[in-house]
Amino acid sequence: MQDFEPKIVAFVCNWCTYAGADLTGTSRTKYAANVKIIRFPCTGRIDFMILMKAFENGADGIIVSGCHPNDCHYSTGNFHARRRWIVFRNLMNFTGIDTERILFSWVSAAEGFKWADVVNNTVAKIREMGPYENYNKIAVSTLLKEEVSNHE
Amino acid sequence: MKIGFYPGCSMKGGAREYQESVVALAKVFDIELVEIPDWNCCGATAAHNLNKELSLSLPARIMALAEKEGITDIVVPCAACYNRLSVTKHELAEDASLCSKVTGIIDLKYSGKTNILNIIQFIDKYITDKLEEKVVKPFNYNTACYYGCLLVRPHAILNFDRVEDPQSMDVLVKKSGGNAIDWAFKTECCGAGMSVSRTDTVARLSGDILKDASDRKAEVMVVACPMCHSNLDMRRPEINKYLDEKISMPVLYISQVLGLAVGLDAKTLGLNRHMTEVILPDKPVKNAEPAEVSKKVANPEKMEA
Amino acid sequence: MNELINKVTKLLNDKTIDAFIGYGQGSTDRVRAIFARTVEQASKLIYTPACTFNLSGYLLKHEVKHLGKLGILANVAALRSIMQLASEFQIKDGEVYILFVNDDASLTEFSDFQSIEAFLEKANIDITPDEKARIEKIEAMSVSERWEFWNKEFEKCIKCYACRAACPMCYCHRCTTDVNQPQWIPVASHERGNLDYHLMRAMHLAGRCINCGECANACPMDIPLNLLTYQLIDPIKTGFGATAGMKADAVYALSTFKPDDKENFII
Amino acid sequence: MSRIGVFVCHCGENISATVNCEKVAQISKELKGVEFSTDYKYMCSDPGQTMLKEAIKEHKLDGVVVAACSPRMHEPTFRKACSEAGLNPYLCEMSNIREHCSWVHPKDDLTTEKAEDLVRVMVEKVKKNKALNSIKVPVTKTALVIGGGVAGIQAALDIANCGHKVVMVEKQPSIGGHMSQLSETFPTLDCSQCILTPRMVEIAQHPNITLYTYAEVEKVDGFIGNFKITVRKKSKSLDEHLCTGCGLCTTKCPQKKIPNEFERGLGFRPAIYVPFPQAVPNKPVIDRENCTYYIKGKCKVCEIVCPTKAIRFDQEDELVEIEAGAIVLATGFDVLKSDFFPEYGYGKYKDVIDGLQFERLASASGPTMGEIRRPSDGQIPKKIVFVACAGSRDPAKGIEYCSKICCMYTAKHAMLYKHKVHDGTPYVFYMDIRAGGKMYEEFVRRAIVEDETQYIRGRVSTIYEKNGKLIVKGADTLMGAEPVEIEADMVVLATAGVANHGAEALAQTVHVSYDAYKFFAEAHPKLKPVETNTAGIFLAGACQAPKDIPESVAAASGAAVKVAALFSNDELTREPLIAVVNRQAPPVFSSCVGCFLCQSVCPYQAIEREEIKNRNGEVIKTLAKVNEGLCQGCGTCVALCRTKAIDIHGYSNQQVYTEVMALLND
Amino acid sequence: MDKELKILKYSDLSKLIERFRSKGFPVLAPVQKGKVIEIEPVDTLDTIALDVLLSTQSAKKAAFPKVEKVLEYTLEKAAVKQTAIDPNAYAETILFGVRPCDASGFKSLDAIFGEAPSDAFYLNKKEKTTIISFSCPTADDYCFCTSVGGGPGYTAGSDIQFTAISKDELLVEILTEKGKKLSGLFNDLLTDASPSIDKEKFLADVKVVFDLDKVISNTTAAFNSAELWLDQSLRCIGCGACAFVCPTCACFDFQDEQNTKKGVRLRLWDSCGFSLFTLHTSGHNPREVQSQRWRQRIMHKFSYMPEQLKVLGCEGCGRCSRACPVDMNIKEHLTSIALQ
Repeated sequence: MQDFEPKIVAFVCNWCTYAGADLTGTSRTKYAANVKIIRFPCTGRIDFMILMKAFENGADGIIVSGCHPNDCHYSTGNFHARRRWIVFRNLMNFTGIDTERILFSWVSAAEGFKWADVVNNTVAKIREMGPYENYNKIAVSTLLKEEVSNHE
Repeated sequence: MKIGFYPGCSMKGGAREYQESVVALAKVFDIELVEIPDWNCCGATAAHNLNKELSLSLPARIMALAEKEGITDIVVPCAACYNRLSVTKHELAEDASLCSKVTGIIDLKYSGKTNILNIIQFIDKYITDKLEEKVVKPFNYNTACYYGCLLVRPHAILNFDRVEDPQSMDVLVKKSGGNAIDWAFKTECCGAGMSVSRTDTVARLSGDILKDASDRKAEVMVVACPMCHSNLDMRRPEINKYLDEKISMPVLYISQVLGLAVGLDAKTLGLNRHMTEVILPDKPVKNAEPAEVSKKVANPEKMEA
Repeated sequence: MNELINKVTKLLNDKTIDAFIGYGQGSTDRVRAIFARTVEQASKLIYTPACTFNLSGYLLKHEVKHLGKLGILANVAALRSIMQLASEFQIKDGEVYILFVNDDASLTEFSDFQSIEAFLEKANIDITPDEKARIEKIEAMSVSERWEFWNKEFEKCIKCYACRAACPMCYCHRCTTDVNQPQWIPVASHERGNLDYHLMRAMHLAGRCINCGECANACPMDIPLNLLTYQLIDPIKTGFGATAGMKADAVYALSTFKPDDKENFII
Repeated sequence: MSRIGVFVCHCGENISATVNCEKVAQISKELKGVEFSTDYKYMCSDPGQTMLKEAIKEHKLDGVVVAACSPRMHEPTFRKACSEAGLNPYLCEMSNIREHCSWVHPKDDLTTEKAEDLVRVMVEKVKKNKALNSIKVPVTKTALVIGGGVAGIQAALDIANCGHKVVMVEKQPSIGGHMSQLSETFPTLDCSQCILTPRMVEIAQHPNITLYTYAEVEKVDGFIGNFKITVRKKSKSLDEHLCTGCGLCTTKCPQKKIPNEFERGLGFRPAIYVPFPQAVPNKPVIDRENCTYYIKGKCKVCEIVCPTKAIRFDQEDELVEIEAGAIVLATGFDVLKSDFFPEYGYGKYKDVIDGLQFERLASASGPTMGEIRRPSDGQIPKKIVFVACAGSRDPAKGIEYCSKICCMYTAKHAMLYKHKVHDGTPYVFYMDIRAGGKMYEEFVRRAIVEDETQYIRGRVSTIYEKNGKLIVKGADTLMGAEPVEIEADMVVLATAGVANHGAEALAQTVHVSYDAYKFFAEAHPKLKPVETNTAGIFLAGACQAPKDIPESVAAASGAAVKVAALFSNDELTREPLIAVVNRQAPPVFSSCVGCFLCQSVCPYQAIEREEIKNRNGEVIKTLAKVNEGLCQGCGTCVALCRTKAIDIHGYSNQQVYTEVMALLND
Repeated sequence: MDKELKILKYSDLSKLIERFRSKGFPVLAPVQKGKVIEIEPVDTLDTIALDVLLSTQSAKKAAFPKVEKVLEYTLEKAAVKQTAIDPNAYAETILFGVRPCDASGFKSLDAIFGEAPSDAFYLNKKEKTTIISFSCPTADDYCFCTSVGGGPGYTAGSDIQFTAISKDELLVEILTEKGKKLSGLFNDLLTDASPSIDKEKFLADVKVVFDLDKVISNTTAAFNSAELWLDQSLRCIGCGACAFVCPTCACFDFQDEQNTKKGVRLRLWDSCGFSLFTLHTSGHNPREVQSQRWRQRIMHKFSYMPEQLKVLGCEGCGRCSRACPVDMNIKEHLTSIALQ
């Protein structure tokens, strides 16, 4: 477990968190390289299925982040996203998907330091939790590697 | 209801009447205060200047002992003790490594979940709701509420009342039937730190406080801290000398004021222990009717009729 | 039962409706949906305690719609389906003739959606205590136990889509499962394909499920699919104040919001 | 088969210091579909862009990935370069290997690997990109100016003088704002109203300007070039066409003791009133909360005395719809409520007042006709204390920032006082004197030297009343932190300037962002100081941050120029990154099932209904349709759509799906 | 070969499983899982549900699983590199405790997959599977095997068939060479059976309900009888439950699952009941409505297959009717077709 480098995908909105992460860079604040960002126009655009795809393709952790309530560039996208997350998180929890591995946050364009904190804390936490074994068992890569089996 | 009670040194010495009045008042409201067994000094005044870990370990031990007894709320009437316990709780909550160091020193389990209540918070949490219905002898005096420093500062940690213009005791005095006067010295320094070493400074600082209250026609001063009390009460000869004026205004603890209002006698409340004699002449009660009746009168329909 | 047959006969005779969707005798111990288009067919209508399943899904079936103006025998679940479908612009007021059998076997006919809404306000729409207990049992498990539990259940799934076909809210002509650019949901009925499918379906029914239970009833592999959507009913009701299938003009819980929606996990 | 070009930028050493750019380019060359790959010192430089263009032509590239800084920085640059080389600009994507990689990670293999990952993701994404054409939208050449203070007035006049229509909406019964309340202005000490009122009149008379006073913006829909605004004109209980502004009603109104807002409570006004004599429009309104008729149902004195019968008691609020192409926010500021400082006794002691109240006392048209008399007993104060930073620069109880104007107006107050009360002594408690600005420092020196103002560097701890005097206790930190006690006759608090009450709600109504202090946020603190993040909405004056008059006016003119520039074209070009509902051949038409759950999520009301009819004209299917002009491309509908019938250009399902795939499978 | 009749003590049955397993043969058998009975790998007799009527799904997955990998490939810079899956990489397997209809269902599958070009994946698995069926002592209302030429003691497709003839004894019919070879593992436990044993006595009574020839001819003739198909299928909701539990349904779909670097090709079950089954890319669907899909299902089994492959596409197990969420009862529908 010592060498475990977690794979973490961050789904962020363009206007707040992406810009916030830009500010982290501009401020030269260091954070772990494990997190890679995928840019969305708005958290409202983030489909719950894309989170499932991330786990299926071997992500050990996920960060979803956007504008603080009332700050959405599109005025309400993050409110809709928040409802969706509340429900989806409930469903994940009920079906035994480890919600500890998905971090939801509001990081504004001004919160460069918060972004570094969010990343570092998440990486540390996932590192401690280890690889997402349960999901890895059914991941795409597993199917690709698997030997021909007789009975499913 | 089992509520923890931390007396600290004052309650067992110079401020015995404070403890007596708190316990007597609690009893009126069927509240049992349990003294924390094997309690120790809170480390006030000196410890935090000398040794940080010691200054945190002393209060931490007190809280840990309370936890062991299953106590969730500790009443700390002395403002200095309250301040030390609260600051310790805050510091240990903020710094996990410091916390583990301190728990190592005291060798007791410490979760930091115990509530620390000063005398006013205690009254507000358990008594205020039922106070007005129990008032039998309204405390019908012009009262200057004096808060001092330790009760409300630092605000960031204690988060209690307004720092510059606190109101919590004023509210209690009003509920006891008194008239809390508006005055300017509520949080001025009484000189507590120099209580023994520089009595002349104490006389000046406490004197200004008493003088302003007196000028504004206060008949009695109310405090919630044994240090304030000792300065304003015990140092009265020095104060009067400094002011060149005899101020005979008694200084009472808030628990004593409430005690009088709910009908406890002077002896039970330890009023006889004060240096400045407590003379509170009976005054005609302005509004003898209970609050509820007056509400009914205010009913507009009735007034029309 | 006679009252029902007489009523439907009359409706068919006076051309109020062209077809009536009701219950008829099925194989051995089963009842099935029948579509009475003639007086003779109407005489086969039955109403027994076994007639509990939700017929409303047929209202959107292409060939059934083509029978002409429809009447339906609706139970509470079907009434709620109709309300939900109305709120999603799939059924218009007055489009369908709706009958309901009361406890005393008398018939109620609903003149408009408003009367259904008023009726539903008083109806028992809760999930059964047994279903509730099953949800609580799962909720009491640890995260990994829940994962194991559902993995075992989903393993059985053969992707026959009976759940989807039976669900009155699964009326999309092109389900997400059928979208292949990109292929969001693997077609294969392996563990991942099944997990993705069922989570997707539960999510798409969140706030829309009217707890008729047809998905679980339909499942040939006996997977308790209904629990997935049922357990979201309460959070959506308490969190957002929304219950599916109660109002014909309701706004879908997930396409609206309140600025102060409560959550405790976003940092 | 794709032919993608990858261009890895060193950004001088900004990227190459921690990322092995050559290796990134090399590895990327091995990716399927990558035709060309290189690295270069400065991709954004002229030679860099030229290289990009030449590579597009030479290698017939059909997709470009530039791995460099944040796309928020240079995406437009490289898209433009692609366009110039004949490649559709939307076939160009950027990998952010600077802000998100080289600047935040140390120099090691992991950092280079991350850069490789980020490039790979964009290579895969760009394969799914579609060539798009920008959208043209018409521009309505009318500007809405919200707020009629000096900033709003300036912006409105500038725009109107460019020949464009302007609608000005002011909350109060008169325009003029805070500037109309001021006595004289620093650093010239010229009369505030003398310079402002002519401009107010100009607003009223300008043929291009429509003025709505006593009105508020209720709703803003639409987007740049095409805003639809609903304005609520509150009922003035008056037919403004009939009213001549004679003022008879205001003198006869029996309600006379209503605290006058314009005088900051230092004077009174009737229930039917004109806020101040030079008000524009100079016609009264009835304050219904205090009017005897509205309270008790009888009175109507004003109606009886009105010579033109202009009073309308049953007048209702009116909603006005405005179409505008741009919006200027000029809603100004407010002063901090003084109850932050109970120890200063504001509200408790009548003679503790705030700076704006002092302005009224010093104003020739004010309640004392310009004489400095204290509110409690009308006496002329002989000792007056000004407390600067009453709330400003005080994170504990007030606000963290410097309110910027207080140093100057406090100096001005001291001077005005001294000019009027020659034997009086003004004291100023201050933290620092901030007098940056043309003639500002000189002005403060004058207050100190010529007008003998006693400046005490220290803060006031408490103020209390004793024997008719206000005891001001403070410290003089330049004299060894000696405690100071001044027995003053009057105290003036330079209370902090804060965001206007309701600024947050207005920001949410017009959809602009705001900072932690509720001031409206500019798009960029240096380069876009008068723009907001919402296209077509601009900022003027103190609604953005505390500003003095010259700054407010300058910002207003800046905003006006932005509006004029926007109005200089009949059409506006917009990015085509918007949502679209798929269409298919009959009998399917679209995978949309017409549930319209997307309709209520759309923040821009961009989802419309489209009916598909057969040859007989019967509706056979109703589909969702996205209005291209209204859609802003948030994609919330896309995530909600169950059939995936709605997708969004630039962040399509294919694109984001591929990105995840590419990111996690190396 | 001629069949051999033997007797096996019921108490020795567990030894059979033990011996198969100790030889390394996977044993697939019905297992009760809640309300459903699945065909699964087992290790001991006690996990096998022998006294149930029928497994929920048919046994076809032994040779035709619901998900089957048929190809692997990697996406390289210049080309796609394929790696074929070896269809022979399949262990000798014993399918145990299934019913005669399950066993005979493989006849239809053999015909479908055996038709040129033959399907190596299926045929190899089938070749390596030895089927030990148990005749049916009970039947229910959904069973109609006797109407389609089978029966509770039908032996076609089975390599060995067991019939319980008393509480303690099983009649063992060794039917094929494969069966004979396998019986070598437990010959010692067998005793000779008297040829006079009347197997029929121990079988369920399943009545013939329709004339199969009539069904075949009427079906073929009814292609254009839209009303008939609509009438029968109005309540059909178009799921695939019937096809997926059917022992003879063999339609499949290919799907590639891949990431940016590599992928696999999977063969998956498909069903003619799905609307997407025949959907063209253009948007046109030759079987636009459910009644046409229902017609396809019946015609495929009772007209096209007999005509082209000389086998019937139905074993009369009734699984489709039991699994149908809306009570589409095939026995009833076939009866009505026969009476047309």
